[in-house]
Amino acid sequence: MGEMIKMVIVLTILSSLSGGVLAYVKESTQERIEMQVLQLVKGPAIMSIFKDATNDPVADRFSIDDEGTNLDFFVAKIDGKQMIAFETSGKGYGGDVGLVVGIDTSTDKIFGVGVTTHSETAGLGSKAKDDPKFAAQFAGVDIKGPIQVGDPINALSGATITSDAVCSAATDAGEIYARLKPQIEKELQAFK
Amino acid sequence: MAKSITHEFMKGLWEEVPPFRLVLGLCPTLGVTTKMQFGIGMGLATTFVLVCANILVSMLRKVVPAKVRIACFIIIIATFVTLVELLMQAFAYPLFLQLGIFIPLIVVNCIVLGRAEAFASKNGLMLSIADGLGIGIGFTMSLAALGALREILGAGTITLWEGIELVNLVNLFPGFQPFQFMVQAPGAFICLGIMLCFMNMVGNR
Amino acid sequence: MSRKKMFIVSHAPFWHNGSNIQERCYGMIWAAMPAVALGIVQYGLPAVGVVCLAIATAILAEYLMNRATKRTVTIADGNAALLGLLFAMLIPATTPWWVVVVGTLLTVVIGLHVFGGLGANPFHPVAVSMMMLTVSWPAFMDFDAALVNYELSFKAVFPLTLAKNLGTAAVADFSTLDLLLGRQIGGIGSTFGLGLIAGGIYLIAKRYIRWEICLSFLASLFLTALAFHLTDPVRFAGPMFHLLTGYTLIGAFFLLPESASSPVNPVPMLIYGAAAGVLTMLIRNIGSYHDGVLLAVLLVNLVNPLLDKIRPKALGRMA
Amino acid sequence: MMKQLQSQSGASVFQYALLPQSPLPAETIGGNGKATLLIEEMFEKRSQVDLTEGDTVQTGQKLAPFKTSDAYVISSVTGKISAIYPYPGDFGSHFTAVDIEVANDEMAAPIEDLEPTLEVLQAYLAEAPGKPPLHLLGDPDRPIHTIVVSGVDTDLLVSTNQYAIRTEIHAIAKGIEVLKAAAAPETVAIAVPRDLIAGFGHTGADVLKAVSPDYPAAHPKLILYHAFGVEVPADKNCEDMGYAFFSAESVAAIGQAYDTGRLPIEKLVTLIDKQCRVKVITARLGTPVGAILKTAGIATGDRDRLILGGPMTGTAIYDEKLVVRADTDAVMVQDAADVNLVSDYSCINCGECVHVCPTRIQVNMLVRFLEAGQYEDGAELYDLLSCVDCGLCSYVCVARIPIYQYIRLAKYEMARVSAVAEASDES
Repeated sequence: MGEMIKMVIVLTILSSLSGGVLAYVKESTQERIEMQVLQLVKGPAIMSIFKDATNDPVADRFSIDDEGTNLDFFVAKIDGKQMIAFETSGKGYGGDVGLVVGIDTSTDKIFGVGVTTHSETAGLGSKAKDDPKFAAQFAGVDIKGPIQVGDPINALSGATITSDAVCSAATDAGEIYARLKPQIEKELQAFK
Repeated sequence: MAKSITHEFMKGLWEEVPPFRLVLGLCPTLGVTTKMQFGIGMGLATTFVLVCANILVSMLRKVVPAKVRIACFIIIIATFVTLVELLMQAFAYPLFLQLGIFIPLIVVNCIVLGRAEAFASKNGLMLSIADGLGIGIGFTMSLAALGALREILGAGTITLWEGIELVNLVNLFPGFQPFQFMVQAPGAFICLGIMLCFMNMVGNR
Repeated sequence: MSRKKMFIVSHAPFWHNGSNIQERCYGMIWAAMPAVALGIVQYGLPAVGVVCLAIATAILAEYLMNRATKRTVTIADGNAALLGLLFAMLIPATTPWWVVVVGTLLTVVIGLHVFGGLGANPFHPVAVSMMMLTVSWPAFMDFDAALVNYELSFKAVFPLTLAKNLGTAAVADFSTLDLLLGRQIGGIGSTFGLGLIAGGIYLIAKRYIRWEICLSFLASLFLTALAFHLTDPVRFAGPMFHLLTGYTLIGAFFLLPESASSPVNPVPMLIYGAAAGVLTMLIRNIGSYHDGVLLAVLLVNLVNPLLDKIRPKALGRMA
Repeated sequence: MMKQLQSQSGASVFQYALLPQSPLPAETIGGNGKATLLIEEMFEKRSQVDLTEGDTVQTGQKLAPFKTSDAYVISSVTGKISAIYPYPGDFGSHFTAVDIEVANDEMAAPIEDLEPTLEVLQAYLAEAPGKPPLHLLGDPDRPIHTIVVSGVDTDLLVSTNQYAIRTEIHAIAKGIEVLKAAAAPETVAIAVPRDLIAGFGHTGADVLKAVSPDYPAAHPKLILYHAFGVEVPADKNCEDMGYAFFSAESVAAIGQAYDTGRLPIEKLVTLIDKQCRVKVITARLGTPVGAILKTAGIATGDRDRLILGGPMTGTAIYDEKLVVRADTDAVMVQDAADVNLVSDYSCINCGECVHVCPTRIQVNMLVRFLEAGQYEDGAELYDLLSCVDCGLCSYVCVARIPIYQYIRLAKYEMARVSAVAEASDES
């Protein structure tokens, strides 16, 4: 009986210590982690889309509540025009493929896209991120139109599934953009 | 046999180097070694967990009842792994992105649990630290070596840390075409096989 | 009393039908000759260079591995030369020398010797190395890019790429006769349909390969291609086209029936060939690679040990 | 010659050669100078045996010298014993050899009247030419219901039984009569080559079975399977199923003994020369092989192969002094140029052995186990014990692996191990 109690006590103490330590660390690193994610994941993709921005798109951002999820929108100014960018994802070969889609709000056309996170095969699917030619195909495509492999996007050779994932992420972005356009325009006034 | 701290530390570097001699911990060994830097990162994370877990297990070895010792070890290890994961996200986020699922998987790495069960739960604090450190560094070196081999063959570079390239064959020889097969999953098996073969050849002398 | 005579004492049986590995390997090399000859005629000296380099490297690699593993040196049995030749037959004539060398080394060392040498290889060594090269240096394995500088008397586009990207209409001008006569681009020895079929018939007649595997492979490939073609005649090319393009014929007669990696009983042989045929067509028509023969060969090689479990009941084996 | 045999049958499967319809009478050969008789008993020390050097023996005399054992041999010559010594046989068997200097004047040993009973048969005819398996009869634990007189030879080119069934049909009929009287089997069957099936109505056998000319259809298990429709389980023998196989020659020898009242001492031997020409001769048991070859005019040289038995299953011997025994059906000489050697290749999985195997064994898999010494697994998983020892797998092996030798070694080892295990169980 005594051993039983000892087991319970030891396990309880260990578990609660473990929980406490983790909760503290989680709490204290949360903010830093969010910053890291912004800077290191979305940041490069956003900066690659808005190379010529006159402001700092990562800093100038707002968020809109879309059916329960919080979406971050990044605002860039290029040649006096306002652009926005936000992240969507599509189902790839090795998991979700994250995609930042930059949209020119004046023309409703895609300004550029950039892959953020992915776990695609190195050398095949990973080209979606590494090969600028693939991303460049999206520039100028109408955000409303269906964005599919074959037309107007040519698939990466040997990585059909990844190409599909990127296209479906872009299509999703189009739907979200259409749905939230009034709210986006309202928020954009603040950055004029 | 009197156990010396130096001996416990040194054995992990050659005699019992985990992936090649004990053939343990193969999942991360095969999974993350596409670049040397990932191998080093993974090795350091594992070393951290290994040393911390060894310290705690060794300290608590008299307190923990035998029947629930595995459960206790797992709690201890899992705590440190989650800690490493959070810290990595906060301070080495790009590495965390690359290592991905393999960081949480350190929990089930048989090296960590194996050292806790086989060594730390039976030995004193200093010996356990030495053991954890030795095995951890051996593991890191093995992963780094495998990563370097795969990277130099498969990508033509050797990356010590993000942005620090030791060798870049593509720059040295403009016509160099890396053997990309080696950075893919089957290449990992072949490289590991070749390294095991050489380890055995050298070891059997 | 004269000196005692010295007799040779050995075990039964005292007769042997005279077959040996050397004869088999050289037989296969001879069978490959017509196809290689056409490749050399079409692509000239570079093709000769590739073939010679591959064979030489293969023999050297075999010698070094024999020495390294402390075994009898077996370069004379022709197996290494055969592997080098088969490898050279699959690659374009313009392949850079170092790709040929690396590919041949992979064939002999990784494909064959790390598994224990002749007879112990679970996969066809050439298929293994070809897939490694395709993954690593797709640019050199792309026939369109590799053969762009050749002035050929026929359409210099790899038929399977055309069929995959543009559908049936684009390959309409490849007539069956053209394909049979090797009027298509491809590997040095993989395009000459008639030559490969002649070689295959020779091999079957000499019993070096088994007709069950070749025929079931070709038949199932034909039927699968036909089924695809009937479902969508615009997108999927016809069965005769698939039968005579890419690595189909060289796969049927030289890669699939390789003895160590293929089954030995009739029923498993039929399943083995048929599975390879279906897989090839699935990869060609809906997969991402243009030609699926090599992958199909590797996949069925993998299933071979399981197929070998299907066997007749031995005499006297009770339930 | 091998190629010729092959081209005759088309594929790599052999057919047994048939003798011409009226074969030449067998020449009698041998008996000059010396004979060696072998007794199936281990010779450990001199005091064991009643015989000594210098004793005289007579033709037809029964030598049963052991105090502890019934093992015996029938002397085939008259003369003086010159040596008695231990003699190791193949597969770990032991014999006692008795050398006899042959005297010039032959004397036949007197013999009591032979009654057609099992005891008399076993006491006098167990070592008769053809070696009748008389020990199988009369075992209450393993009753024999059918005696099969086999007029076919199990190995290629060997024609001994075929010759016996053609020329000694009356002796065979008498032998069958004796066996029926002594052992009272339910049935006596006679198996003959399919081409010779006409003309065997008067042998006294109840059943006549035709045997296919395809090698190795004459193996007892295969005769049972194809002609009788009985499948013998792999770990059992024909006698376990109630069938005893007697060679035609041995039945003829029994018949001859009862007809003439003398114990038979002459053995039919098929001589196969370097060109694979076949001749059936008779020779006294115990005649050295060298003497037979000399008389028949077959020359031997260094690096030739001298084989007791046929080309597929025989045993190569090292000395011309080895003698003809009751079960030596053939003596074959192979020229040095025709000697094949094995190679050190491993199996290339070509499947030839599997295609040629008459019992459908997966030889390609089996040989992997046997090479590794895993005999038990080989028997359990890949039917080692189904093998009928025909040697065809080795004959067709492209990698020239000594498969048949592996199989024989495996069977021998398994039998030895299980015998040791049984002995230790009993003690």
